Amino acid sequence: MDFSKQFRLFPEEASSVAGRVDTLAIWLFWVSAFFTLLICVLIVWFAIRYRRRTENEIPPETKSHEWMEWSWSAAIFVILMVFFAWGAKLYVVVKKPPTHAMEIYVVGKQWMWKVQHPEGQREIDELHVPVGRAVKLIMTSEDVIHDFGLPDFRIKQDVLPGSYSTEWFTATKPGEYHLFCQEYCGTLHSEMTGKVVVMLPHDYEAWLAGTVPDVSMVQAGAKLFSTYGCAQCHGQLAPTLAGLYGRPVQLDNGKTVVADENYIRESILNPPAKLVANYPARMPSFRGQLSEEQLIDLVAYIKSLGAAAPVTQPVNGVAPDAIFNQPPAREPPPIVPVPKGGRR
Amino acid sequence: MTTEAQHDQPTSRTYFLVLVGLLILLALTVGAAFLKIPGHTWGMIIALTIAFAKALLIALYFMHVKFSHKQVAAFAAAGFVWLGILITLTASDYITRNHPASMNYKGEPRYLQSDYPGR
Amino acid sequence: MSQLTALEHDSYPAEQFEDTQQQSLAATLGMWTFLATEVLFFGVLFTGFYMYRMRWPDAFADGAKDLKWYLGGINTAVLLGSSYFVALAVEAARSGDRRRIVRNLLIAIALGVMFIGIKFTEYGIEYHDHLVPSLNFSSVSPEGQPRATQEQIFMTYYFVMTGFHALHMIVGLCVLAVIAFFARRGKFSAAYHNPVEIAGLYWHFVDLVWVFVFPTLYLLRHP
Amino acid sequence: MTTGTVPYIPAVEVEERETYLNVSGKIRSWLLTRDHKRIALLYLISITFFFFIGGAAATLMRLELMTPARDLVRPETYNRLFTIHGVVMVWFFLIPAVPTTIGNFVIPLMIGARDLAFPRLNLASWYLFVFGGCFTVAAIVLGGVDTGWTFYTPYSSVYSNTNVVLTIVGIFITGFSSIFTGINFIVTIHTMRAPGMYWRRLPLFCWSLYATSCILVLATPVLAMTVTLLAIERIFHVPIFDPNRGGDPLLFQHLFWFYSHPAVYVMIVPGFAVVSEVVACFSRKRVFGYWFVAGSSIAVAFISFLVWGHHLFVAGMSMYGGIVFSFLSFTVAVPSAIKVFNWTATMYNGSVSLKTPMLYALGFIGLFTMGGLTGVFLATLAVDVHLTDTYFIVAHFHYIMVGGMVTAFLAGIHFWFPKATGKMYPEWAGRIAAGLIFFGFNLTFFPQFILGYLGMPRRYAGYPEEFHLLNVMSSAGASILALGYVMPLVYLIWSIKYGKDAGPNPWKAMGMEWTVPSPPPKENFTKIPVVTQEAYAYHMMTPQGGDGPILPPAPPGERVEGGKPVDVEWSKQ
Repeated sequence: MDFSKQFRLFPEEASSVAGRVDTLAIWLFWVSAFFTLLICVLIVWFAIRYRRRTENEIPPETKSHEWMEWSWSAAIFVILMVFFAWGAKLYVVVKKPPTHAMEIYVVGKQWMWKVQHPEGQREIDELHVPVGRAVKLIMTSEDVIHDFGLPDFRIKQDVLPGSYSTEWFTATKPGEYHLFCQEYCGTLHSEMTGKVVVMLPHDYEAWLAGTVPDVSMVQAGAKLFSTYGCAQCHGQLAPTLAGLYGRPVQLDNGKTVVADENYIRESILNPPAKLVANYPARMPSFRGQLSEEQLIDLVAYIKSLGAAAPVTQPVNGVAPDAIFNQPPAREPPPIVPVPKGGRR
Repeated sequence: MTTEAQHDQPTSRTYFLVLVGLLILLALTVGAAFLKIPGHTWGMIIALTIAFAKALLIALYFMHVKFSHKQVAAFAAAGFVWLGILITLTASDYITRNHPASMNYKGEPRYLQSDYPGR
Repeated sequence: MSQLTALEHDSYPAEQFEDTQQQSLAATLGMWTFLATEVLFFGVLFTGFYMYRMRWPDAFADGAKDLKWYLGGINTAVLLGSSYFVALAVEAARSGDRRRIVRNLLIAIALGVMFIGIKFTEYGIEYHDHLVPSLNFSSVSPEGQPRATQEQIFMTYYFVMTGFHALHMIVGLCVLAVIAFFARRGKFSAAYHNPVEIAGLYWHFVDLVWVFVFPTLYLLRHP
Repeated sequence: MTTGTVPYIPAVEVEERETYLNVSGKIRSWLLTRDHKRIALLYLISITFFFFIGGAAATLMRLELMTPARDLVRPETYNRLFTIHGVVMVWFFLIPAVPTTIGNFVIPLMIGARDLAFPRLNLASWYLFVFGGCFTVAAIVLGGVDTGWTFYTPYSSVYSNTNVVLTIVGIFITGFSSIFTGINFIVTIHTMRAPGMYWRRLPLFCWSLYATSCILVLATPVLAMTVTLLAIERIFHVPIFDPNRGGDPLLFQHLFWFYSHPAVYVMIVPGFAVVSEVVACFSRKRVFGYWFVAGSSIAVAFISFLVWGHHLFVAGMSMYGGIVFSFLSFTVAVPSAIKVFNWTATMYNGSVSLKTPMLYALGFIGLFTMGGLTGVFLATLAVDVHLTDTYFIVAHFHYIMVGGMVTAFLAGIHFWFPKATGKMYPEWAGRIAAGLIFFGFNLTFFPQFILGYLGMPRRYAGYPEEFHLLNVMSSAGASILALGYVMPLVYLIWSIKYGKDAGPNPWKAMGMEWTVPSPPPKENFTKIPVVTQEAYAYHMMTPQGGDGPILPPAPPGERVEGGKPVDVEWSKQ
């Protein structure tokens, strides 16, 4: 038994938010400790000071005071609100990924984690990331609810079947950290663990180079795109997908949606009756034909077909043709896109 | 229940008027369903408002809430108030959820199209 | 139930109560508390239904169009009518008019049975239209219109909501029948008619639930 | 001596007197009884049985967790163990514990009634409880169930191949038992109070049980329907929560926690009830801030319905929803704090006697304070993201459930044991058991706070090496705790036969249940008493009091208030 490890009170602070969460938790601890001790000391003190001395002792009557009740209620409320505001503010930071984060896809299934890097590296129950770079995980599940929990980074997020959930972190210390599935998912739930390996940037580059990548996600997606004959329609009979990602899309029923990962996924699995205004509904559903991993390849490919220009105006006033009548993207772009965003 | 309450008891005539009122409301709600009302929210609001009106008539007259002690009214209302809590707070999540029925860039709920395998 | 009522009558007020007023107030409050639980029992279905409706508005609107709104409408009228007659029966009980209790209750029961009959006819039509999830739900309607996958959720809610409502109806019919039987035997009087009122409350409540079920399922026809 | 209505009966005569216990000894008369006191004992026997089933599962789990490896039981067995532990402890012990045993026994006595409003319904509740319990036990015997007590979809509705439906049927039936108990208590407290027992004179025990009943009545149907939907999806394969066909697994979580969070307060508010009585009695003081303690029970019950979303902070719920629910969750801490402060203030300037029930009650205050304050950690959004689904959660809710509720339950059992049986238990044994439980409990669960902050996930059959030491401590504590729980079982049963006679009021407590002989007669009160004073008038006790406090007899003009005669019916409402 390694006793130095056994007597820790805090896990490693290995991400940019870990220290901030710990600070908040330590403040909570001291306030809690103060009140616990206050109550315990009062109880012990009263029990001794006012102990029953004779069996027939009748203590004097005490009146209760409303001002006391109201004032301690108010004091408690104020203290609580400080922590509410602090916690909520930090929660927004923990929840909202920065826009420049590099994106890694995660698929959970009973009972393993499948990780896919944009460059094509696939990992099982392991996640290699560079230190100091914001990483956004786009996660889904093939079966039941899982949870991608990283205690050393102070984050966790349930991974739901049927939709993508996201989680982000910036690792600050090279090393190996626990990855736990933290939502009960069946028989081998307790073995659905892994590790996150945080590496110095050059080590990470070496790791990327050293592992034999399959084709990149974009390439794999492009291959699927042609295998399933998507290009036969998209571009002429169906809207082109170039520049689709991140854009608002005008639908036939007058509604507008933004094409994000979840929208693209839904459009593949549940091709809408009238996806885009002025196009007929002819696309079949691909539910059951594509695995979650193939889906994320396709999503990555469609995302690679040109990043969205910043939207300054709603599309409602713009003719769909102006947005979509572009040459069909029959060929995948030849180069693997460099992950967006810089180092921190 | 008490003797004084007995004096206010509704007569057969009151009951009949209530029934007529209920049937008129029924006709109204069916009629409203066939109007072309823009947006699904308004149709829902109209239908549910009429339903509440009907429920109120039934509770107040047929179920004698109007003629009973106010405690009975409180008991009758409690269930609906709590159902209101359940629906409101659950909807607070569904309306603002990031995925999959999420918001568009203007903060309006996004309506996903359903899956029509036949087309 | 029958034995309980008889016993209640024989020792009225029951031994734990001081007087009849106390017993009657307790019974009324008890029934209303139970009805509050019933509101939430059905409320779960309404909550789920409206959340999913926000999510799949078009599939749910199509679902509403696939139902026969006129059958639902007729059933609403039938049920409101039966509620009216139960109200009359309660009024008769207050004045101790035994024959009027029985007559009104029998009309109410007849209307209730009619409701169940129409409801099951409707189930038959839905089976015929291939609308029953996991049994014969088809993605194409008999008229050749495509149906969304999510319409199955609508139909599931339809069957669960109307099914639980029908279950409550059947229980209510049994209760009314027992009350009518005892009324005929002369168990109730102007001084003792609490069971009639309690049974009436239950029946009106079943009506009240339907008042919400009907527009929710049948009338929200626009996405 | 008391209200002028109940004759004083010296202890010597107790043997010959007819009590609710010896009125008939036949099994049949017990199984068909409508006496709330007998039904309370039937419940007590049943929940004790379930407590030891749940405890056995916990013991096996703690044994498995002695070592990091998964060596004692296989993971699938471990999953069944924690599910059984959760299901049995939550629905078959914690929720019914205080209301159906102590509540059933003392509420009619406290408010001066002959019985609950619906005695037959009360017996039916017990039968439903046992019937539901049979289904759950059958589910365990036929191979168990492995979904966790929370039954999250789609695991429970599509993937698990264990006895989910059978367990759900058991919970559904038991749910109706809870609802009926709740209806019974609400109506009883509204309509059965003795003349003069106005709301402002109602013992705090009844206030808390009233709040509990409101939760039971308004939350339990939601659970019943939610698990029914789950069973329908599982049996008929229709889509309701299944994400593959457009369903949303989070809908289940919303509905489930709309019930289950208030259910947590069903477990703890009756604990408040017991502690208010015990602290007042053993401090010989009126409870400090009566209206605030009473009102905070109601407030807790109400707010408990607004906070369920804090179980979904990382589940994929909307971020805005998370912030709303976090705010609401913080507000529930205020009424809880009011209670703790008021109990402590009650002891001030009192005459404090550390008898066994008081030891438990004081232990409750400390442990509940810790459980509540760690709850504040979990309401704080960013910290919750780190702590949820770890052992921190496990420790937190065991501080509330076990440190709080079970301790309060034992306080109540020891407090009213002399009333129910007419016998005293050995005080030394009670104190040793209380000490063992307090020590064993803290040793078991305090290390789990640290484990949780270190990141050890809950529901894990094995764990990394670095968590070993703290887990060993926890398991060691659990064995002490187990010993502590077996002790009362032994000496209380022993005392029923060999204990000293208690007399009607061994603690010199106020409250109408202490004015009747112990054990009480079948009809509780030969004549319904008239209440003339507040619930905790300890300062009005006579100093030389022979066998108990003296309640002044009712003056004939008592029913006249402010010059106007008070209508008896309205005063009851």
